[in-house]
Amino acid sequence: METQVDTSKIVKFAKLEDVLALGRAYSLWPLTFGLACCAIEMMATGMARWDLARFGAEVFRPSPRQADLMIIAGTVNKKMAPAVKLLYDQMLEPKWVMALGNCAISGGPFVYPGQYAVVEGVDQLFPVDVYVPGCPPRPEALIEGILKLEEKMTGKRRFPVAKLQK
Amino acid sequence: MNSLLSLLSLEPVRLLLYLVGICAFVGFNAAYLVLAERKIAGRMQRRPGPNEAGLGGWMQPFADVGKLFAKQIMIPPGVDVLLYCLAPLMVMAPPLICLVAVPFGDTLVARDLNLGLLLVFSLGSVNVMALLFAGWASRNKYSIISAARVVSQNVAYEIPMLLVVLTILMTTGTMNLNEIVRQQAGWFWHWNVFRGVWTLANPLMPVTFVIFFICMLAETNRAPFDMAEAESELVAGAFTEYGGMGFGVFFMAEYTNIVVGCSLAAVLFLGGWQSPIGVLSGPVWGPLWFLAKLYALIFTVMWVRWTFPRTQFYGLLNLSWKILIPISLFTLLLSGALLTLTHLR
Amino acid sequence: MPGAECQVPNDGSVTGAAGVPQSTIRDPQSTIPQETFVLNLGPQHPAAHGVLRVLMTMDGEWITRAEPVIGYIHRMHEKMGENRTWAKFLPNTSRIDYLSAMHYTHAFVGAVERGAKIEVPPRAEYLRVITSELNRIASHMVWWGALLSDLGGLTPFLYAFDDRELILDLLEGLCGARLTYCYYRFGGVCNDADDDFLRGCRQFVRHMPARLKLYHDLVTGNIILRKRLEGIGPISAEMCRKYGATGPVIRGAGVAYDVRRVEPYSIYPQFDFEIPTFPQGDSMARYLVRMAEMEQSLRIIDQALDKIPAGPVMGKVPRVLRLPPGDYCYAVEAARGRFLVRIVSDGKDVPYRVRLRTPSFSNLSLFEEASRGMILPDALAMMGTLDLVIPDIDR
Amino acid sequence: MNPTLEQLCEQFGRLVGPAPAASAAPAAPPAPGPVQRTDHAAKGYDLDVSVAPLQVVMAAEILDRSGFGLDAVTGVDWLAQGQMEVVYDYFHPTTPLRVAVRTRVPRAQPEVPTITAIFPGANWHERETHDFFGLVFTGHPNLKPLLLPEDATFHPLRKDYQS
Repeated sequence: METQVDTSKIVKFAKLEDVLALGRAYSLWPLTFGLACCAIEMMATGMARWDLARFGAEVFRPSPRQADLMIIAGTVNKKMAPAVKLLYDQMLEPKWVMALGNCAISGGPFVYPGQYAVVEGVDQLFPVDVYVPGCPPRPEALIEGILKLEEKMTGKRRFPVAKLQK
Repeated sequence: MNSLLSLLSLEPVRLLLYLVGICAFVGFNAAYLVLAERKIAGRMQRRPGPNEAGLGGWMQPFADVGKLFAKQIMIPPGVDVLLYCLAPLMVMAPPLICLVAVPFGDTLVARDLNLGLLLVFSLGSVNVMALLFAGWASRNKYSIISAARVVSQNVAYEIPMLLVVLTILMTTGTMNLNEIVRQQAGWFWHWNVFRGVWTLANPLMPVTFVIFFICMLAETNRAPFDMAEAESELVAGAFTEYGGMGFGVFFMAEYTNIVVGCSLAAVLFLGGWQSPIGVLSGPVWGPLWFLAKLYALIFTVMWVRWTFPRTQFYGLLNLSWKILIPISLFTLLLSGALLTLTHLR
Repeated sequence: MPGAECQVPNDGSVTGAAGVPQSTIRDPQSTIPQETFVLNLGPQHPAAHGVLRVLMTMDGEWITRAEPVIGYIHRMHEKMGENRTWAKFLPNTSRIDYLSAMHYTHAFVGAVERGAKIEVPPRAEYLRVITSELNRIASHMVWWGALLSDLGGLTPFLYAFDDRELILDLLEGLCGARLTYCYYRFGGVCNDADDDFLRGCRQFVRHMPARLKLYHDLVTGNIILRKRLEGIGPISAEMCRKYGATGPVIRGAGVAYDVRRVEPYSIYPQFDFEIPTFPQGDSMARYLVRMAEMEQSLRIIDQALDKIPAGPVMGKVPRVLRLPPGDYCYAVEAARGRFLVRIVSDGKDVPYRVRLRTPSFSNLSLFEEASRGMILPDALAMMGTLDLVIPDIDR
Repeated sequence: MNPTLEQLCEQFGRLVGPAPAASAAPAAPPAPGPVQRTDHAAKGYDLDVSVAPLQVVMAAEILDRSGFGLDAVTGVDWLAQGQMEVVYDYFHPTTPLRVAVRTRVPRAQPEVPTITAIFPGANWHERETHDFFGLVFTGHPNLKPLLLPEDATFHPLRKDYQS
C-alpha cells in the first residue's frame, strides 16, 4: 500500500472526510471487467437473486475512468498482466481493488512448480484491498467482500455481526 | 413589506429567482431521476434496486454525487484541453436555458417568450456540438466513432422532429409555448394530440405524437437509440475518457435533456398544465398536472429503455430517412391542405 | 490514403451472401478514398465476454479486417495434464469452459474410461445425462442473456439468470458447486442423487416451457432484435466444415451435426430428441437453434427422469489408474459444440499428453473471415451468437 | 458425399502404400501398418493413418474431397525416440466417421507442411502447435505466437521444457 500517496496524512478534514467516505462506500461503481469463471459469479451477484444494486454498486462502468472498484474476477496470466496494470493505472483516485477468487489471490489451482503462464496473485501487480477466496467464490462472498471494503472505508460495518466479548 | 413585494415584481429579480428555481429543479431531477431509473429498472427486473443508503435508498444520489465530486480530477494526456473542458459546460447549459421558456403553470414561467419554441430548438441542437467536442477532444477511437454517430443521428432526427413541430405550429399559429398550452384548454380531447382528429385539422396527429416521441428519444440519446453511449460497442462512447464530475455532468445533462424533451412533448401535445378533466385547474393544480404528465412521459422513456434492445446504427438512420421523414412530411402537407380548405370555406 | 490494404477484399463468398442488407456492406468498387484506422477492441471490452482482443482495421464503421488476438487467459491446462495423475486433472476440466463444466468433465472421464475399460453403472449414466442437459440449459441461458445485453437490452439478462439459479440450486444440491462441478468420476459420479434432486428436476422440467415461451414473447418477436440478427453474419455449412466450427454454429447453417446423434456416447441413443437445425446460417438461425435446443434438453431430462434405474453410481475402478499405451479420443456435444479430448498414454499413472479440442476455438477462428465487410455493431452481434467463452479458447 | 470406410482405406492405401511398412521408430505407440482400422468404441476414431510428413497435405486433400472437417491439430513430443508427432483429427459432419492422420518428424528439425490452404481452420491450430512444440509448419502464412505472449520464445509442451 506504500505506493499510493495517502493524502489524508497531509491534510485532514475530519468531518468532510467522514462524509465523503460514506458517499464512496455507498456508491462503489465496479469496472466491467471479467476474466474467467469468477466473472460469471460476479454477474450472478448483480442479478435478481443477490442484487448488488441494494448497496449502490450495480453501476458497472465499462470505462476505467468512471469506475471506483476493480474486481479482478479470474486468472491473470502473464500476457494479460500489462493490460490489467494499465486498467488499474487508468482508474482515477480514490480506487479500490478486490481480488475475487483464488486465481486472483495467489494463482489458485494453476500454480505448480514450473508453471509458465499465470501471475501468482494480482498483489504482485498493484495493491489489493480485499481478498475474497473461493473457486469461484459464491455471490454471498462477493457481497461480503463489498461490505468489508465499506468497512475499510468508513471504519464501520454496515450490518454489525456478533463479536466475542473480551 | 411593500417594497419587498415591489422588489420581487422587478423583472431582473423575478428572473433570478426563476433561474435559481430552475437550477434546483434540474438538480433535483437529475439526482432523483437517476435513482428512479435504477429503482424502476430494479422493479422491472424483479429486484429491489438501491435500498440500503438511507430509507429505501433515498440518500443514494447524495452518495453518488459526493463520490463523483471527490474523485480525482484528471485531464488525460494528449487531449485537446480546451474542448475537453468545454464539453461538459456546453452539454449542461443549453437544457438549463431551454427550461426558461417552458411553462410550468399559467403564470409559472420564467420568461413568457414569444418565440419560446424557437429558443428551445435552437439551444437543443447545441447538445450535439458538446458531444462532438467531447468525442473529438478525448483522443480515443471509441469517442470519435461515437461523436460521428451522434452527429449523424441528431441531424437525421432533427428533421422529422422539426417537421412535426411545424405541423403543430400550423394548427396553433404561435411559437409561444404558454399560448400553445392555453389553446388546449378543456377536457383531454382538446389536447393537440387528439384535437386534430375530431376537428379534422389533422387526423394524423396521434401518429405525429409518436414520431415526436421517437425523435425525442433519439435526440436525447436514450435507448433504444443510445448510439452515443453504446456500452457493448463503444465502451462509454463520447465520454469514455471523462471521470469524476466531468462524467457526472454528462450524466446529469442526459436526464435534464429528457426533462426538457418530455416537457416539450407535454406542452405541445398533452396540454401542458391544462387539466385533462376540465375542472381542477388553476395556479395550484396547473403545475401539478404538468408535472404529472412530465413524469408519466419520463417513466415511459425509462420503460422503453429497459424493454428494448439497442437498434443497429444503420437501422436507426433508415428509420429516420425512410420512414419518419416521409410520414412527417405527409402529415405536414395534410394539415396544410386541410387548413387551407377550412380557410377557403 | 487509398492503399492496397485499405480495400475490402471482394471475394464475394461471405459479404455478398443473400439476405444481407446492402446498406451494411460497403461497395468494394467504391472509389471514395478510404482511410483506415486500427481499433483495438479489448482485452477489456464489454462485448468481449472476458478477455478477447480483436484488432479491427476499420474504415469508418466498416470492418476491413478483424483479427482476434487470443491467449490473454491461457491457463496451461494441457501442460497441467502432463503434470498430475489422471484423477487430479479432473478439477481442471470444469474450469476450461466453466459454463458447460459437466460436458468437459464427461469428455475427459469418458476418454479415460475408454482407455482403462471401466464400466459405468446405468444409474450413473442417467445422472450424467440429466446433469449434462441441465448444464446445457444453464449455459444457453447465460448466452441468451449475454447476447441480449450485447445488443443493449439488459433486462432479459436478469430473467435468464433468474431461471438459471434454479438449475444451479439443483446442481449445487447434487455436487456442492455452483459452477465448477467436477461431478463425474472415472466409473461413475461422486454423489448419488436423492429424491429432492429428482423431484426438483421434475419441477424444473414443468416450470421451464412456460418461461421459454415468455422469452420468445418478450424477445424473439421483437422487431429490433429481428433487425439486428436476421441476415447478419451468415456462415455457410462449407465454412463451418473448413474451420471445424460445430455446435449451434453448424446447426444454424443447416447441418444436423450433433455428437450426441452422429457419434453417440453415453446412453444418448436411448432418448428420443430432435436436432434443431435452421438453414439460413445467419445470426438469427444460431439464436433459434439454441432456443430450440433448450426445449430438446428438457425433453431428454424428462425421459431420463422416467427411466432412471436404482443401483450403484460408481463402477469398479482400480486404485491406481494406469492406461495401456496408446491414444484415446472421446468427443461430447458441449453447449458450444464438439469437444474432443485426445489423451496419449505411455502406460504411466500420469497422462503423456492431453489435447483439449475446444469448440469456441474453432468457432472463433472463422470470425476473421465472416466479419469482413460488416459494420461494428453487426460484427459484435455475430460474435454474440457464436457464444464464446474465452478461457475455452485459450485453455 | 458420404464416404465409407472402405473407400477411405482404398484412397489412403494408394497414398501411403497398402502393405504394412516397417515403422522407423522401434517402440512407438502407434502401430504396425500405415492405414489401420480401429474400433471406435475402444479408441474414439475409426481410421488411423500414418503418413510421411510431406504427405499430410495430400491426406488433407483426400479428406477434404470426402467432405471431412478439421477437428484439431495436435503435437506430441516423443522425447525418448527423438521424434515429434503431429496428429490431425478429422470429423465428418454427417456420418459417424472419424479419421486420425499422424506423421512423425525428427525432433532436431521439426518441419511439416501446412494444410492451411485446404482447411483455413488449421491456421490457428498450427499456430498453437507451433507455440507449444516449436513445430514449424512450412508455408504457413502467419506463424506467430497465438496463445503465448507475442515475444515468447519458449515451447512449454516440449518434454524437456524447464521454466
